[in-house]
Amino acid sequence: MSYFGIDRIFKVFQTMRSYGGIKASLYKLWRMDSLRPGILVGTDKYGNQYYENKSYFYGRNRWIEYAPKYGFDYDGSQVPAEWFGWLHYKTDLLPSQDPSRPNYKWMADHTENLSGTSEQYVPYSTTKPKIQAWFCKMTFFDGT
Amino acid sequence: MAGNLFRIIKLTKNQPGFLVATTNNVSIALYSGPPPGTPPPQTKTKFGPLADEDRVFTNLYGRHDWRLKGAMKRGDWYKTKEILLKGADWIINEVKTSGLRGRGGAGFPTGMKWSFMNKPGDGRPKYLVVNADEGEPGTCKDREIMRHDPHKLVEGCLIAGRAIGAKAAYIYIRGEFYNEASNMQVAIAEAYQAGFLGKNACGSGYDFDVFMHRGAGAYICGEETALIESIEGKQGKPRLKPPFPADVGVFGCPTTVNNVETIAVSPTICRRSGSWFASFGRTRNSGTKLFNISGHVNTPCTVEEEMSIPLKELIEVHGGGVQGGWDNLLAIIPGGSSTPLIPKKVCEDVLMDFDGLVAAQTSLGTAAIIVMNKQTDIVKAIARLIMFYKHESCGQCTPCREGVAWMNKMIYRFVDGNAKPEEIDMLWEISKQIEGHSICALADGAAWPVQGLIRHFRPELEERMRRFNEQKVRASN
Amino acid sequence: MLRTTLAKVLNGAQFSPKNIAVITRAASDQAAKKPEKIEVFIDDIPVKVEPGTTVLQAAAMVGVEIPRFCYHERLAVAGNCRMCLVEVEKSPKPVAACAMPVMKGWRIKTDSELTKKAREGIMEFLLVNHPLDCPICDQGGECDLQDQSMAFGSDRSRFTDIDHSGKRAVEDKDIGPLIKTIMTRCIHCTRCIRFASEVAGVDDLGTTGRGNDMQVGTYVEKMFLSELSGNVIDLCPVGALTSKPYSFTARPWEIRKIDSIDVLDAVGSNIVVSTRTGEVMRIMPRVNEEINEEWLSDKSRFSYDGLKRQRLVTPMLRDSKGELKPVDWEVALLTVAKQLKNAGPSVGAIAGGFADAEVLVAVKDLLNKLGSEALCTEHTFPLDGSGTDLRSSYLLNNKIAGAEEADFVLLIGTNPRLEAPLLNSRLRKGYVHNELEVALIGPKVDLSYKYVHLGDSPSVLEQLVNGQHQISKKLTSAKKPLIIIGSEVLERPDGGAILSAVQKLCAATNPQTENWKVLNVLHKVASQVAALDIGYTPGVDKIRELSPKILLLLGADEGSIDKSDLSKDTFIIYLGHHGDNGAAVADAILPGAAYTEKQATYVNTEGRAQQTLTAVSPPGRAREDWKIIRALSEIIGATLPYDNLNEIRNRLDEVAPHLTRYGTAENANFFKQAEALSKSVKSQIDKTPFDVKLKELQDYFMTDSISRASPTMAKCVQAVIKQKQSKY
Amino acid sequence: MAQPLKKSLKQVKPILSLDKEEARKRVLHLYKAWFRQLPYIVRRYDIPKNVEQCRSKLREEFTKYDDIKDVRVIDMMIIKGQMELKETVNVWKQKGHIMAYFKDTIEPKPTDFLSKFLTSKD
Repeated sequence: MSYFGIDRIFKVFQTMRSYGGIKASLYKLWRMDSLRPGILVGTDKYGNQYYENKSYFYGRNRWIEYAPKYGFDYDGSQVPAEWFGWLHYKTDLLPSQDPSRPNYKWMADHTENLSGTSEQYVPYSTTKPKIQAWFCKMTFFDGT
Repeated sequence: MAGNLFRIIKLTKNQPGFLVATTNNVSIALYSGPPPGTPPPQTKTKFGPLADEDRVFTNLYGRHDWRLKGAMKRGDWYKTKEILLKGADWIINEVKTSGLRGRGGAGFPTGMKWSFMNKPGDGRPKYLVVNADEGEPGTCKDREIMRHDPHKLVEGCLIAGRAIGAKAAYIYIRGEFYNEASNMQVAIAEAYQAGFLGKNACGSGYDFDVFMHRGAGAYICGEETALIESIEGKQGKPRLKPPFPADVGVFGCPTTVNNVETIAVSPTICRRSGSWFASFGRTRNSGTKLFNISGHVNTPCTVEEEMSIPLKELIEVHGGGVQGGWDNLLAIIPGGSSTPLIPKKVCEDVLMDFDGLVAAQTSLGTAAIIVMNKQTDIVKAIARLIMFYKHESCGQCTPCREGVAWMNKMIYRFVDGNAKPEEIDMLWEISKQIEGHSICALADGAAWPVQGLIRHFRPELEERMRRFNEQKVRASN
Repeated sequence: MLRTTLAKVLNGAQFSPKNIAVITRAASDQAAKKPEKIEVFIDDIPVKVEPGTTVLQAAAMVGVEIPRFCYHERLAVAGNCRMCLVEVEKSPKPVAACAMPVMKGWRIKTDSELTKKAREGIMEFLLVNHPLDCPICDQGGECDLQDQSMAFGSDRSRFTDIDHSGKRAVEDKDIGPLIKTIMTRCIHCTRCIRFASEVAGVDDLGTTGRGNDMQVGTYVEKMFLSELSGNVIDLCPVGALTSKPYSFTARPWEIRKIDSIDVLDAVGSNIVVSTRTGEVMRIMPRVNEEINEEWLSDKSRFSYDGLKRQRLVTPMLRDSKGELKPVDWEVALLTVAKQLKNAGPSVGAIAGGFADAEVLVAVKDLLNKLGSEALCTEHTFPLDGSGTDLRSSYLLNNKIAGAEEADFVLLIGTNPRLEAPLLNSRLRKGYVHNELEVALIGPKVDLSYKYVHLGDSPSVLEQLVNGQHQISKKLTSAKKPLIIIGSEVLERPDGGAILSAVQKLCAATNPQTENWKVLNVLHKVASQVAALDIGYTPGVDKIRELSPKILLLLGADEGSIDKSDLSKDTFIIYLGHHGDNGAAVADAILPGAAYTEKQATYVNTEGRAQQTLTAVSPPGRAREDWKIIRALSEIIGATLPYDNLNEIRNRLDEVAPHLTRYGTAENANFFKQAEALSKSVKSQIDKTPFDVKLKELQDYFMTDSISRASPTMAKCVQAVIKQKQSKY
Repeated sequence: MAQPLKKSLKQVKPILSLDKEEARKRVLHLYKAWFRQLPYIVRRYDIPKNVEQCRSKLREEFTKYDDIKDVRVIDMMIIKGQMELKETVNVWKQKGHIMAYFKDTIEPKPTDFLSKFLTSKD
């Protein structure tokens, strides 16, 4: 069977089934440029799903499916720190399985990189301007 | 003199007919003898001790009544009116004849000083200021006069005032002299009551007032211009000269500042003639003088003696000799703390007058002799004097303000020997940098004791430094 | 005390054959009457000098500069630093060159071994207790001690005591918000003390303690507050007194210096503006013997930080909500031009205190082209009699420098100490050195010298005119009488009658000197004389009458006109550099340049035209004032015929030629005619007592839009109030 | 002395052309060479100008110097022009260098008062 590649056709169907039908599969293909069957290993709190398929070659066998809310505006900075290590093969332990991960109350929430958007960080000058301009303090013509 | 010549030249231009007569007159004045005011030539070779009848200050020790009655009994206020009526020129000539030199320390001829005041007036009143701010360590002659013979001073004020044409005299007395100021005030009041002062003083038709001004105890106020400032109510800081007080003095008017002793002897000079006074002492150092002997002598005292008396004789006769004998003598400061000290070998034959002490690289000053025998820590003694000058410096001009404080720091290290031998030369140089660079003479007075010490006791200083360093080396081992 | 002693000393100088050390200008003038010069030799160069010249002055004549710390030519001689010691042949001791008058035939050696040694010694002593903190000292680079120790000091130190007891340290003193003290650096030259007591007339500074513990200070914990206090910073030869606002901001070698003119009062003091990186760092006086000598008043010196705050940097227009919104120049000019076109000839202009002659003439030309004559100045001046047609009736005719020669001065309704501090310093100089007598009609104020207060009632003036007052005789017998009338009393409704009375009074005096002008008017603002010269109508009554549709405010911030005086729909244009009262009521704001940012002409109260130079460029989108008017004129279609500074200066020259003769004060004439015309004034003087706005020091600091914006000036006011509450 | 000097001044060593006519030929030659290359230049450098605009610019660059009469100067400019051409055709230059001929980014200095005022340039 494998000789004729029929198993691959099966696999395609299997994958499409796991995605929930042809329509859903085509949408995924459109969004992510690939269709890959995999095991869902975890979901982070932003809704990103992490998959693994050990049958793929090392380096391609872990991937992320960004949360639907991002639409087509997904990018790598949306991966939170705790999943980053697993996704980039720094560790094989999933965040939930790693006891040595620090978890403190003060740790800030993950923020994605906002460069290029209106909310981007812009450095500002802390030196006083040489000239301080005058701005009108709401004086109406009739003096009120 | 220049004025006379000028007048002659002017006359020749205008009235050639008078030329011969005028020049003749002048030549007569020049060749008929020495001009008035020239002291008689020197004849004496031995000086002192002074005979009792030649003493000016007959109540120096307060054994008699100091008030008007007693003073008149001793001859004060005797024929003062006649002296006044003889006029200013006569008085000045008499003082010039006497060869009296200022008794405050600098020794400027008094007659000449007074004659500066006899220029044609410009409407400003003239003043006589009597410097009774006797603050020099070792000196205590003026206070004796003021507490035991105040009428001599009051009368002297009147006569000196007449000589310079002053309207009033200010006696600036040191703040610490409380009893002396009281006595002076009483004496002035008595003189006023007796009609000797005030309007028509002594019936001579001459108006003269005497005021007392008590200082606040600053040594620098004994400097004449600082004293003037202090009388005016300002900080006692010396003024620049010129203008000299004879031009711009107290309250901007011509002023003569004289020491108490100078003023107090002037009535006697007028009464007993200048040539009598000039008969004491060597030429240019004539007269009698109050000497203060203090320190390591058996009987410290103030005594009136003839000028040019040998120092050794003065100490032996009046001071009762040095404690532990003459051979125990280390050094003597001959004229108050500001004069350089002289070691024993110089003391043997030095004469106590202006010229004699200048020859010994020191100065007569106020004739306050401070005797130090061999028990004295000479470096510490001089250091203490520098500390005094540092404390009394007015702080106005740089060399004195900064230099004396620096010298004080250094010499206190020298006391312990905590210095390098090179620093002795440095101290010498610093004292030379101070001397003669300041507004008044206080800085000079501070520099001289150091110079005297280095001049005569350099081996002593080097020895101390050697010992100190040895000790330090020993301590570090 | 100072006065009597000095006066007597000077008398002595006249009579005594020996010469006197206190050589003031007045004294040397007197000595000049007896010529017969004496010859002395400075380093073998012969020089003939007046008797009474000091060694230092004689050396200066042949170009030999003798080092000095305490000596200052405008202050009394102290002679206490001893730096100027020089050798005189045949004199055993070196003499202090600053105090010693030369004698005939003296051979002075300024370069001999003795002189050099003396200088080196003094330098060493000065440095014994001077801290080695030049790297952090604000005086570094312009320090006399630094320079002279390089030139005359020793090349090595032998201050071994640094290892034992170290140097003296002195606690710093708080003497106000302007002067920073680092008293350890003081070398006790007493220049500041002498300045305070002689020039400023505030005897607050002095020395306490003596010897090495002597300190310069204020005796008690007190601030040194005077309208001239900043000058001690310039006088201090070391870094003991430095400028507080300037401290640690710039170094002298980084600074660019531009000569300019001060406009904060009507005196027109000459200044140097120091700038770095396009920012004004400090303002210092420039020597001009005819105006400010080398002093500068505190407001002129320290209010420069007001130039950096509350600035108008962009054109603004009032939007429909009544809020001023920044706009581009195109929009602003087009909007204003539209309004102007609609208004036709119903246009008025009010010139404020900082308006320069260029913009004044440009506005006048523009309005005339539009058919309007409603050109007014903010400050009133009586129009009765000759009014402003004859210059003689509104100038300080006898000049500022002339004030010190007077022998009797009558001040009417003015407080020169605060209105023109440098004129007052001249009067004080006359008082101290020249036996000047001063009388004042007006509120009793502290003039820093004694004067006869004649009360503040106008009836005194009437009595004087009738010759019935007790002081009348003095006035008529004075050889050099001066009558200085403040512009403030002339702003009263009865100003014409007052001026006419003063004219009569002047006619009654008998000055004995040729070209001596008795009548003097003291203005308070820098623009007034130029505006009147160009032909502006003083006072805003004309605007009130006309109620124009468009009102142009040329930096008019004093609130002389109220919105209630105008009709509701009057469009107000404000052209100026500071957001102040004027900008707040404006419908359109056109940002102009301040006096440090433009090359502009100002005429001071004595009628002297002077020009400021551009020290920094105008901030943001601000432009030079006259260029704004020129641009506006082009958009309206009534183009003014000048494109650059030269062309507008030519136009100025056409209007009034003296406006471009910089540095010279054009004399007024037609005194007789002015007086004759004044007789035609029939109105009566009111009974209201004369008043002045600036009575005490705290009123002085914040008087105009620049000084009101200055934090330093605000601190000064606070300091004065605080000082008032303290027990000293 | 003056005569030989004048002569020597006249008889200078020619650079390329011996007379005016030859120089003129060379100029025209250069012009043609540039003209032919223009379409390729536009394509290779991908400049936002079409061939027509480049031709007018070429003409402008040449006519700019039409008042020059000295043969030696003309020769020198011909050499320079050839160098330019070679550098351009071999793409030794970059896009900016070509666009520099058009001076698109250089604003002309304001000359009248109002534009000077608005641009704050004096």
